[in-house]
Amino acid sequence: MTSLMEPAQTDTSAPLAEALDEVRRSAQSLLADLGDRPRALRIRAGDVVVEMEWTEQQHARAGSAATEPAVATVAPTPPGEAPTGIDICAPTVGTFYRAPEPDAAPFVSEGDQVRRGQQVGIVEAMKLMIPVEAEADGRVVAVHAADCTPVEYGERLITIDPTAA
Amino acid sequence: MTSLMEPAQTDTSAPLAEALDEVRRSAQSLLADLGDRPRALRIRAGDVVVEMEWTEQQHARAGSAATEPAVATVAPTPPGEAPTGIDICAPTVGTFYRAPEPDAAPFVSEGDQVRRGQQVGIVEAMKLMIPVEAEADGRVVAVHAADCTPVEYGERLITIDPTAA
Amino acid sequence: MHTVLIANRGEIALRVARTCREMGLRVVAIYSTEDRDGPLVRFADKAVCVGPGPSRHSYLNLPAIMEAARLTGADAVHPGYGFLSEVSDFAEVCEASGITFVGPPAAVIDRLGDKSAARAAMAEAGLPLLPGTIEPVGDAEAVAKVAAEIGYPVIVKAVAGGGGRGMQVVTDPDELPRQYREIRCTAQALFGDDRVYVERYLPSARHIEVQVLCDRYGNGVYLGQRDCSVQRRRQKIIEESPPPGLPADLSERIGSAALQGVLAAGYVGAGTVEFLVDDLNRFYFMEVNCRIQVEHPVTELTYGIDLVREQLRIAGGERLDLAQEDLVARGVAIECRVNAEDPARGFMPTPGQLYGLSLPAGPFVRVDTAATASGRISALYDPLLAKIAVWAPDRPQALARMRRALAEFSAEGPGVSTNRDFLLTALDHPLFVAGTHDTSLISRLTDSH
Amino acid sequence: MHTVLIANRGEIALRVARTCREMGLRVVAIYSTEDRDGPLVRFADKAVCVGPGPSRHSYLNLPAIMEAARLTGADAVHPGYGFLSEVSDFAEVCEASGITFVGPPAAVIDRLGDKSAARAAMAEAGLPLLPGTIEPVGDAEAVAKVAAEIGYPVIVKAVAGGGGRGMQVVTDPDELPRQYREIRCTAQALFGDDRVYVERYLPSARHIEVQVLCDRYGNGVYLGQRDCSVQRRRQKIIEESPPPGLPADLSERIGSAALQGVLAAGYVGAGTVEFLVDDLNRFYFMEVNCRIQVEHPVTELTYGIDLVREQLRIAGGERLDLAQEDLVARGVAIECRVNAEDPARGFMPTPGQLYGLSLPAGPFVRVDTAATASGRISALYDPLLAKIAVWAPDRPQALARMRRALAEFSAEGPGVSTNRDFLLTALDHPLFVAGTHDTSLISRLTDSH
Repeated sequence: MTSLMEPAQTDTSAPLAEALDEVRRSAQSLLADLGDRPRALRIRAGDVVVEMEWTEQQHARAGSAATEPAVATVAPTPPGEAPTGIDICAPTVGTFYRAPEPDAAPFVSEGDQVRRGQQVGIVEAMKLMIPVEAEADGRVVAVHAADCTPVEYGERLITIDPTAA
Repeated sequence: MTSLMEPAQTDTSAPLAEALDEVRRSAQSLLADLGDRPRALRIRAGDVVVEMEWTEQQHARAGSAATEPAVATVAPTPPGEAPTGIDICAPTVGTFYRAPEPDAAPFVSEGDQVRRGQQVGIVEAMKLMIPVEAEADGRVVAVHAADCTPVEYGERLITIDPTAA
Repeated sequence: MHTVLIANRGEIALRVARTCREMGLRVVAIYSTEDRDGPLVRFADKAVCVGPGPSRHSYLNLPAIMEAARLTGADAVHPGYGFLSEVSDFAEVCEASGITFVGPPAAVIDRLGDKSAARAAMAEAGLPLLPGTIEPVGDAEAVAKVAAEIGYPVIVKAVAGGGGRGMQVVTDPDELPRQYREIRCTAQALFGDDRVYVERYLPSARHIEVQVLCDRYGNGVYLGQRDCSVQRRRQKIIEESPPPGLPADLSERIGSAALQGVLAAGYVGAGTVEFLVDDLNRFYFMEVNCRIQVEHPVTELTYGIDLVREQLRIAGGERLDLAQEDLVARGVAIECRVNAEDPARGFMPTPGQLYGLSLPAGPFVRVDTAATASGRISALYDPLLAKIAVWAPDRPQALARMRRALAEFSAEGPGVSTNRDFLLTALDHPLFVAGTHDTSLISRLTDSH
Repeated sequence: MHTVLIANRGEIALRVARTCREMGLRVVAIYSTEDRDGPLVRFADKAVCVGPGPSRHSYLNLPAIMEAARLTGADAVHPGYGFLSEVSDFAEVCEASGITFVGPPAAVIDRLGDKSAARAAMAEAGLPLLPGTIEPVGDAEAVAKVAAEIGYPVIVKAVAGGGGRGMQVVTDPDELPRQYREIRCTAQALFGDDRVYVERYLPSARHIEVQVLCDRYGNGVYLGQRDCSVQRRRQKIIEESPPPGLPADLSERIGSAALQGVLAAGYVGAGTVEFLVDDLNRFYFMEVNCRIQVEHPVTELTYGIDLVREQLRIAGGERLDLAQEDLVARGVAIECRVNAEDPARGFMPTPGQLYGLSLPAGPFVRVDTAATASGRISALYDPLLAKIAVWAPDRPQALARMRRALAEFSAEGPGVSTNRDFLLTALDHPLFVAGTHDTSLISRLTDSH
């Protein structure tokens, strides 16, 4: 067993029935939705923390390849997070363009195969056109930002599935 | 299999008991929904923490049998609590006397057998002598407050073991 | 004076403790089992559990509190507000035990606590009273006779009442006999004293009160007025200093009258003289509060004076070092009382365990609270969660600041709701914004809901 | 002006946001990925992530910040202190983009940011300078010549320096050549400008600074002085207003001189003119800070004026509505900067995750912080945890209050320590208590450790 049995905070106390319910429900739904068992699971919402671990053997039985991270931290993530893969994020604040010019075809669309370094979009910041490039070979599984919309630094623009390269 | 639930802090008030209940129910519900046993489970709500670990063998057994784990609820107790039994506490703020007058023998000492209603001390408050009486038959296992010392409301004075009646 | 026992709980106990600490005084806290985990127990130099949760066994348990004072070597007792603060027995027992009671002498509390006697004393000192009786009235017929003279509506008040409790408005002569019986029963139940008196009822006057400070040597000053017209169920929820639009000469007349009244009564310490001011700017004496008030921060913010420090200095036998002519108020201060209550259900208290608490901060915002993010709002005591006070150079800025501060406040817990949004609504009422509101403001809001 | 982008982080960003909210202005926050969970992101009407943790990629990332302003429709930018607040390019780009920069015009920042040019401008406006050079000195020989004239010790300062960075005291003529080379290297590395000048070094003077406010129409006022003599490693840790024992006529002369200087320089907005005052009460101009200062709360508390509000009003083109003769300070305000640092290890920052934070409260205590009980003190930024400011009618009460407030403060986290106890020790130093301390106070403390 690894050393993850540590409370994140010790400064508050409360029954938190509702919050606990929420955390338990999300743990259950998470585990139910998982095809395989993680080695560890930890959920925390405010003062409520749920952490779980599974043995190596169990993990090997339940899953296929143990390439998953050892500890899955379930942190607050934006709703609507679905496909796994490599996210291409905005390199700066600016306006995202999917196409090289207004009426041109988009650089990429869902389902397209891309090569590492291939341009997949543009972020315009202070009149500078900053190319956005694929960070790996793969297939475009999602385009998150609409054409011509403002994006902030680190905002997810496109997701690529590298296993589909 | 080891199973422990420990309060992170000492709080004997009702809400903590409720919280313990909630955490336990939450743990049971979580485990009931699992097809197999994790090796470790930890739930914490505010001051209440639930930690569970399963040994490899128990873990392997549990995989098929799917028995409910014995979840022990341990009520929070103040630190330094040694002997179990019935505590006789100060009925008010005042000065505790072990004996009826300065040079007399104490009402009771450790090892003495007492009957329910028997006087075991005095708390003097505003020149009023308030008798302290045993709440059950039993044997005195500890006298916590020294003679002629100030005590506050609810302070533990004497502990009686009712099983040794 | 070296060690002060604070015979109270919650925000006022913590507030008093802070000033004691600043003055180099040792702090003894008392607490009930319910408040065992409160911040005062941690803050104090010494904390003594005096009884179980219910007030009558702890914060009203005079023998236990006196015993706690004796055992901890306390040589002074600060009673805060509520609980034993205006119980003359407490002051008397302290005096008899050689312990300094931070408040007026027992005899003064006795006289001013009896509203009938207080009215007589203040009338004698030249303060205007509302038309009505000074002596208690013995039966419904006598009340009907007075009411016929002074005109309906009238208000029948318990002689032993105060702080908004023990009063009954009578609008309809036919209802008088029943209402008279009720208020006497209520008074008996609440105060153990069923005597009542009657006076004219002003449905929409302003509640204006004067803060006074008097030392043991017959010197006194007043620190302006507070407007406490915003009340729900006769409990103040928004207080302000100075009262908006109160003419300077009227302010001076009310202040001087109040000071004259309390000095004549032999008052010592910090006190408050409450008045009603009608739409013609006539003012009428209501009652004297022999304690520090909940809303004292607005006076502190405008005058820059720590009133609890003054209380302790006076109790310690020092002379007032404030001169009336040097007391100049600056700007405007407003306080909102954030309660754990549900305005939609008749302001019913909503006690419970908290799991989150955000308190406002920033320039010119003061928060008095004993609540903590993991604490519990007990059902056994007043549901006051926090007093939020702001200061600004002028009233529009003070209002904007209060809106901002309230917006920063939040308290979360199962079943816990607060009157925060209700306070924001009251602040935004056109009459409040204009500063022309009176005691009818909240009923205008609740009736329109 | 409708929407203000706050180009900063931490306590000052939150403090500016609060005033914006009170003034009805929309608040746009920018943040780095490191500050994603900070309170400003929650407080703001709109928050934009402008880059990763390191400042040069986020809070100093001018294009990203301008783009954030454009995308959110911000029509004004408040730069806070530090970061881009005194970068004239930022002011210039804002001006060019039609966005109001809350601060002086780019040209003024340029001139006053060059310490050599600032000295020339202030000397021309009649302000006394320390003996030394106005123009940069080109080689060690020239410095030696000046030093021989004005006497050792001298201080060699970077023309582009400021805020305690880029200076070297020379005591021994033999050390001068080496130290001269070092400070030029340092200046080049820190500011990209290796020009230096030389002036007499006063090892134990008082640091006295003047708060000024100037509108766009040539009107200006000064709001007294702050004493910032308590510094560790040339960074202020305790500030006070008014400076203890500063004679009224000297205060007026310094204030008038400062105002004259900035008005002559075409200053607009809130600014600070720093002086050294020697033991004969002679004062010497040091530098102008073209921003709101960290220590501005002590001035706000004594004058009852929201300086950020004045900044925003001035930036919006309004006229100053303050007259010098109406500006009267009341009482004494003291601020302590509580840093996450270890005084025992040379004030090394001690960043880390917090699991507990207790902030002081109560009458006349103000806390400016963006720290939260579950937050993290980032290693990437200034280790300032909280500014604790108190007000009282007099200095002894202010000191007692500050001791009480500091005692209420605590921050817990693995590896996190604070300078709280060090501050308490400094407050209790006989020289500080007497108000006769100077900039050598902290070295007295650390040397005796």
